Amino acid sequence: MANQLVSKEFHAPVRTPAAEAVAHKPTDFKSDVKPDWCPSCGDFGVLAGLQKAVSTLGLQPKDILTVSGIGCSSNLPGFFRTYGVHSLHGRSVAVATGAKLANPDLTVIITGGDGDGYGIGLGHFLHAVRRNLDVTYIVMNNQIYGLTTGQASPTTSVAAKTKSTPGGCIEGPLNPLALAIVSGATFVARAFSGEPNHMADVMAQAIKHKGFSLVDCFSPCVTYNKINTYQWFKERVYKLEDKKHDAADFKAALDRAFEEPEKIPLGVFYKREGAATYEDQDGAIQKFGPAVRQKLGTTPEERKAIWDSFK
Amino acid sequence: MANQLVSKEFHAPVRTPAAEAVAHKPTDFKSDVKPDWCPSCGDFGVLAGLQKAVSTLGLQPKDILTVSGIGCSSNLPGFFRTYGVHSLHGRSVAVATGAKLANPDLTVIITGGDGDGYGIGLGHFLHAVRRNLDVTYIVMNNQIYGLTTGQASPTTSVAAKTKSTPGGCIEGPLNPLALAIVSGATFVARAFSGEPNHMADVMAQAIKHKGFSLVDCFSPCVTYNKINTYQWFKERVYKLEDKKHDAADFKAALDRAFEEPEKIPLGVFYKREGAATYEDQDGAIQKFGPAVRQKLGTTPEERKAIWDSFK
Amino acid sequence: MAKKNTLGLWIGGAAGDGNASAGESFMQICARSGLHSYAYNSYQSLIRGGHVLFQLAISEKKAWVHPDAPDILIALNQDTIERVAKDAISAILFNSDKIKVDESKLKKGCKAFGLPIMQLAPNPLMQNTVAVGALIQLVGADLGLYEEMLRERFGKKTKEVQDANVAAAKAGYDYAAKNFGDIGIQLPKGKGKKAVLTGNQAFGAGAVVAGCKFYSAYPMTPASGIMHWLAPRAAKYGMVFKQAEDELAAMNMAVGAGHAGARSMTGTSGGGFALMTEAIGMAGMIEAPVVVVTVQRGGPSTGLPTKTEQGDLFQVIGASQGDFPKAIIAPSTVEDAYKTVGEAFNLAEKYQLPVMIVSDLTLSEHLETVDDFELDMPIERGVWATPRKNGEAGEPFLRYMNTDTGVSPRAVPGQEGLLYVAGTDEHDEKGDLISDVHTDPAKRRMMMEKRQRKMTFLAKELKPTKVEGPADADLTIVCWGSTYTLVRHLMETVNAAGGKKINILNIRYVYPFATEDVTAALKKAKKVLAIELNFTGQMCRLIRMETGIEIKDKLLSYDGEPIPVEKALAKVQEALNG
Amino acid sequence: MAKKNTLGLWIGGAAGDGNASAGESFMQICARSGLHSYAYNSYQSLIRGGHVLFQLAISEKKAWVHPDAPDILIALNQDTIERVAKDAISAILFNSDKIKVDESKLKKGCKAFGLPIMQLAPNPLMQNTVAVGALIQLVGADLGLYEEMLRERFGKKTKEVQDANVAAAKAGYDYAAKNFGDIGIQLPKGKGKKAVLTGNQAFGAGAVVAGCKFYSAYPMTPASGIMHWLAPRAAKYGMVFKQAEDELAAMNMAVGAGHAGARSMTGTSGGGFALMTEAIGMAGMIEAPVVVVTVQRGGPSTGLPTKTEQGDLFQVIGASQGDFPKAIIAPSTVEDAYKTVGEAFNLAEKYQLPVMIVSDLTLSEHLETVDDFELDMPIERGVWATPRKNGEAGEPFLRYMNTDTGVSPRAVPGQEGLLYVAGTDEHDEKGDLISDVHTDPAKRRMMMEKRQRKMTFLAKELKPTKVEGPADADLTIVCWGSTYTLVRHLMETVNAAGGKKINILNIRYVYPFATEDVTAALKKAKKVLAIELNFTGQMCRLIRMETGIEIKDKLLSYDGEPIPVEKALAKVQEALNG
Ligand SMILES: Cc1ncc(C[n+]2csc(CCOP(=O)(O)OP(=O)(O)O)c2C)c(N)n1
Ligand SMILES: Cc1ncc(C[n+]2csc(CCOP(=O)(O)OP(=O)(O)O)c2C)c(N)n1
Ligand code: SF4
Ligand code: SF4
Ligand SMILES: [Mg+2]
Ligand SMILES: [Mg+2]
Repeated sequence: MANQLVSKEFHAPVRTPAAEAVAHKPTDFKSDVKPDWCPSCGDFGVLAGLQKAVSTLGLQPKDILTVSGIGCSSNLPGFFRTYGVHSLHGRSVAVATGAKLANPDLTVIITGGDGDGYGIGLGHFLHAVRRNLDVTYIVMNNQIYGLTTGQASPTTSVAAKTKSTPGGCIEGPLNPLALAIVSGATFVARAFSGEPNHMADVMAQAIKHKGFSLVDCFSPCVTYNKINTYQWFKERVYKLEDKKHDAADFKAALDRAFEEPEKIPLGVFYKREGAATYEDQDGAIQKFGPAVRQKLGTTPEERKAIWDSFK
Repeated sequence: MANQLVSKEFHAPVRTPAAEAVAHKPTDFKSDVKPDWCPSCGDFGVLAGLQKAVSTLGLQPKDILTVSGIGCSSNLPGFFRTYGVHSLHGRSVAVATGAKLANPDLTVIITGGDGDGYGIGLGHFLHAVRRNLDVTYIVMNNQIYGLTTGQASPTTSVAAKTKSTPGGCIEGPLNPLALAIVSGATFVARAFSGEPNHMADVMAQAIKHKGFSLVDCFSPCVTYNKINTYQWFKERVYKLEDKKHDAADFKAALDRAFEEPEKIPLGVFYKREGAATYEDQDGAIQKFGPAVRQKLGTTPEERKAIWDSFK
Repeated sequence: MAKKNTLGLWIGGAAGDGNASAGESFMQICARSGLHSYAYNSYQSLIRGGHVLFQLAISEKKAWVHPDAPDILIALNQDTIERVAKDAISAILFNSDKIKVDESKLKKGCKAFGLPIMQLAPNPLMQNTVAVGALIQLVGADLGLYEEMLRERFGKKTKEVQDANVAAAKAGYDYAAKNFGDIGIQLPKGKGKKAVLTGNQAFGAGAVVAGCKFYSAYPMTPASGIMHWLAPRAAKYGMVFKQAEDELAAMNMAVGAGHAGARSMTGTSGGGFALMTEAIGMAGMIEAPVVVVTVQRGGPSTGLPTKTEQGDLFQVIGASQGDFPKAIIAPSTVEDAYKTVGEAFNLAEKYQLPVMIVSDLTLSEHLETVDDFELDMPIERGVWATPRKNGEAGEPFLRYMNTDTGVSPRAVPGQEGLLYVAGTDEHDEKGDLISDVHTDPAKRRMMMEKRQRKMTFLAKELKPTKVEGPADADLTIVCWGSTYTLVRHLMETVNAAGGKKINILNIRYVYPFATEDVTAALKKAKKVLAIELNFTGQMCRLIRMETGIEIKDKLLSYDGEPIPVEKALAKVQEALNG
Repeated sequence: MAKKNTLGLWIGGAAGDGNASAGESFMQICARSGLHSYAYNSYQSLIRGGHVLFQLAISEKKAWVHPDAPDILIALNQDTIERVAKDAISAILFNSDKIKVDESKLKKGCKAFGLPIMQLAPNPLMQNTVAVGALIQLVGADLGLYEEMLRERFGKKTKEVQDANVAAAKAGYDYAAKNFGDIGIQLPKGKGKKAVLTGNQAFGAGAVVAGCKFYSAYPMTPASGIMHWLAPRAAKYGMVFKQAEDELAAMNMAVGAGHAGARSMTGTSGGGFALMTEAIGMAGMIEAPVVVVTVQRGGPSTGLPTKTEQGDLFQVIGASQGDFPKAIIAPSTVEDAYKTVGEAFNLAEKYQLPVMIVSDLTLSEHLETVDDFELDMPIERGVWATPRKNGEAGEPFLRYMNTDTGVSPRAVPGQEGLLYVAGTDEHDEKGDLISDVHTDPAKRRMMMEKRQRKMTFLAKELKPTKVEGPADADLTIVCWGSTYTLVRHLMETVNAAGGKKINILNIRYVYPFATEDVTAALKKAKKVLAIELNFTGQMCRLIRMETGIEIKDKLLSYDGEPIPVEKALAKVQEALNG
């Protein structure tokens, strides 16, 4: 306990100004817990991409809060050397929203799975999108429920056999990119664990973007999804950058979102700059800055004014 | 209790075949409870539209199950002479799904508000859409929380002042039509209480449609929404039928969904025929018909087979 | 004969008629002239129509209940006459342009005072103002204060509108003076001005003063009042107010904000609380401070959204799976509501756990005058880890360090050198999951014991649960929540009468339970009667679980209404004499 | 010396090594030769790696627990050797190609039997098959049955694959016969074949036989086993199986299906159950029959997803706001699990209410042999309203008619002449809301009383709660859920020893509680010891609430593991002699 001093006083967190930022290598964002994913799980690639992205952006581990739900993919914060919350299945976005509004100085990254974010968490996801909160949502979309050993997820393709659809899936998959775009997302992208450098680059753009950013990552589950394998994706993916896609074009973005499954675009589908974020419009934050840095307690005058208002 | 006989035996419900159907006037679908909505509330129009629609389609009250959540709009089943469930806030779609899968012979109509369906119930709504369950969802969208006396809803427009946004709403509204379309809905339409005949017609088409149908109804809250009034809509609405809109065209449908708020199209935005419904693909229903009509109990042989499978 | 110096007033009409606001204005006037009052508004789950009845008691000494029957009834519609004219004692005020009163159906001595609104005001919508003017005359209240109030209320309107209203009030006053006889009531003048507020407003104001910086909620009767009071005021006090998309989000946001270091709170009612329970368990597990207010209403399920009940006790006790540390407090009065928020935040932060405040519709929505009291509250945030320059750290930071008290020094995201992951899976002192380690029963036990140990220390710092009233009373009445004010009224009434005496055991701490105090009090009691608003006697069941003592004599009410004083008095007499 | 005729077997490896399936095969062989067995598989919340330990007891008489220590350990990786080799009594079987055993660290007399897998099988993945072959030889089991089983298991594969596996088993057998000495164990031959299944499979099979036609669920350990068993079988029995988007949907769908007239069920664990609570209240209010299975795991919050606990008792009791009729049953054994589903459906339909079945990870996931019993279950659906031609109806249909039993004849959508709306707001007998009627306390009371009255009649038809074992025992052990099997084992062990005797009070009915039976049993007990798997002694608390009796002596365990027999025995001896 030598280094662990106790204090009666709260030392409010302060974001390190860019000028004082210390450079961190991607490996500086490795925690001392060894990832327990199955060998070759796509989530390794996502973790590596994220570590590279935050390193490239020159972020400090202490200024990042990574919030996940529950699932194989949601174990990520444990392996990522930043502050983290490994919250409840489907609730990462809501927890992250509270944390971001309490301390908008944090770089908030939400990570999780397709079941977590597009299944049980679908409502929170889309409501966060329309708020344009300045957070980045990274979904490890393996089109399956991994941790619960292989049931259909909301992105499982039609006819796929899983533990819960032994006769083949009879529900259409959701299109998360299109959902985000039509709900007013200001940054919507897709990456693939099989393209690690591209993934890191897209993630860096997403984190840098001011406003809600979604990076849907194809992150193959090698154990339970025998359809959407690395090979399957490799045969289909291409990069939007190579196709002169205009990410400012709302309609073009939607069109691209509906290209799959024959051809699967990777990269930034849609991006809108300059939209005000939720935090930028909240009265309390604008007047007083981050809640977490305010002094608590009221003055006698304030208390009297409140009480008098009832008289 | 003269007319209320008790039976130890269950007389399973049977849908009246079209040939034996008795004609019902719209007024036959009036229950003996007087609607308690505020005078001029848009929901009166929706109720009238619905009564006319089911009358036109020659449906029998007993073959209809109307399921709502909680809200002013969700009081509708009490005034609509059919079977009804006035369920929980945000859960109408899930309750209706269970009922429909237990008895696919029922015409299932889901009714409720924008808060109920697009706020707390957003996830269930979109998951039902992708299932293409053969139900009709009628949303009385008044862009406000009526029953709880006027807070912002997910369709409240930016800058609108409500009890929960006294400084003006800072969240973007959701676009329910676009959400339904990109999630694979096979019938997506909009109506307006100020256009009662058109509304009844659209509802009839929706109910007739085999698959998930959404009718988003502008149903002004005269008490708490002073922006989106009858007058406001009257100045903006036009009918898609008048514009040669091709409801089979996915992209055109999305374009129309994004026309508002300057111009607000009414009518059928999108329609796709021939898609298999969820019920049509469920193994149990296909083999044995409606669960509710099956005889319960297993044969000794069946029981033995089950038990032997563990040996 | 001396005039009566208290007033029971009912104002009846339909939703939308504005009777509550007329009643509140009158209540405010009386409060400004130093009188006490207590009001309960009975309304329904609908926006227009129905029957709304505002029930107000005014007196010089503290009023604890609304009146069973009114001295004066103001009827804003015919329906009110049909329903409750028979209950009025002294007079009925009504718009004689549209309402008929059959005097033969009134109580003996009750007078029907018609107000010809069309003659007295330019607009029939001003009928309330005219009626309040007349009322002021009848009971000898201060018309000047009403004028002041009307000018405040219509402050944003034109001078003409203000003048018209003031004139209408005056017209009512004058008409009464000229046409209505004396009814034997004269309200006294009290001292100073008194605050008038609801329990929900007290929760809101308490949150501001307690340093709450984040309030997330989803509208739900009867908790929305907290939101409605805070929404327009939050920014002024640096509080982020966030309407969430549902209660799942409201609660999870509050946990996120609490985890990040802001004092955070959410509020709801039973149906919404059900949706919050999973995240309450999360707060227990990741040791995030958070305060949840749940306001009970008539159940089960959607039930009676605008009616009162105390039926959610076990829902709150049983919130979320597994054993985890938490606190549950049930305040009883408006002042208590205010203070409970401060206490809740201190417990939440010092012990790093969720604190639930259980209110009920009556407490949350009734209006009450409150004498001035010390508004300041101590803010105790517990122990913090000291930030350290990253390089310095010779060993990992143990966010969940196993300490003597179970409380581990806290850290929040953004602090230097205290990186950790807060996980809902079982974890070790550092925060690393142990759910994927083979089997580490020893570590698991240590972490469970560490968390639960906090309860021992928390329990020690709670205020004692004491019997109120004469120690040697013949009957001890057990109650909780808003029912306390009824029992307080009963005690004052019965004990003032001189005969047998009663005292009160009000249960404020639901969890941890004050087992020793309650056991001692119940053992000492000569007779015990429990009064609560639910079917199964939930508090009695809890008491039996915690003390083994069964309370047999109960007044249980579950019809959605507060218990009438008469009915409660009869039961008390029966218990005293039985 | 006579050979030992029981076997304790452990198979250890990493997730993905297939030790559970090797263990299950061996268990199956023994069951087919008429022996009893009980197995518990200890695993973690991860997909590959970690340490999985399958723990199996085999004997001629009914086995109630898995063994504290193994006669034989099969180690599939080095890690298993490091962790548990020291616990093995007679022998360790391991792949000598890759695993090293330091014999000096073994128990005295324990032999290390290395299997050179590369020599014995064409593929190292067949190590499990070789090991089971060797095991069969060591304990004198029937290799022919294993061959039969392998051919079944690889039934869909080519003949070559089948042959290769059979050959590998034989090679292991022969190698053991030639190289390993006798270890003094000879399994007997029992009679007939026995069924081997988990509690979850029993819930699934029970649901099929009970006429369940709708199962909706969202995956969650340790309840997913029900889904996994039903998903591929449901259609065959006319059951709609629906994976929902979350537990809110799963529960609300089940209520919708129950309302529509299908027997419907859902299953989950604590975190998911939290999300279901609101709709459980709905079922209570609209009087829709529905069955909910909740399988407890290590809590709080996400907790220990793959570990066992009994910590959700109050979560289930407190599910949803307000007072409403419901039933809660906690089965204890696999056979009980099967039968409980049938009982639950009958109660749900006869009394039109939600019935919750509380299981725990151990009960739901452990494998047990079950002797044949009567599989048929009576199906009782309660009273129905008789459909009537629309015109005939002289008066409205009273779906919620106030009857002597509180049970109102039921109707479902689609029936002729019985139109009604089922509402979660309080309603009258017809179903019309009374939440927007001014104040109708009388009607409200009637409806509350009508619903709650059902509980009186339901309680009367529950089976008596009886003490099991000698009536004059020196110690009564109170338990619930899967802990019963441990206690049963303790009773058989202790009572067989001749000295002091114990008996069992297993609490199966949580709600309504068997207050009279339990009170009588506890009053009659000489000494009482409670054993349960949670921190706060939840069942003891419930018992105190319901009977006033405090159980002081408790063995509470909350480390995620079933209580070892040794530890429990020690506590029992202490209680007996203390
Ligand atoms: C409320 C709740 N329901 C269910 C679960 C069980 N559960 C854990 S992870 C998971 C799904 C994981 O799928 P996904 O989010 O796609 O993550 P993956 O494992 O595929 O990375 C589920 C259903 C839970 N923990 N909580
Ligand atoms: C779980 C839950 N949360 C909150 C409420 C309170 N509530 C009742 S109606 C309503 C909103 C209604 O809005 P909407 O669905 O748009 O219907 P409207 O009244 O506008 O027709 C809310 C929040 C509730 N009944 N249940
Ligand atoms: S189960 Fe799938 S998602 Fe989970 S760790 Fe293994 S490969 Fe990755
Ligand atoms: S409040 Fe609005 S939505 Fe509700 S009944 Fe009145 S007008 Fe209609
Ligand atoms: Mg997944
Ligand atoms: Mg609305």
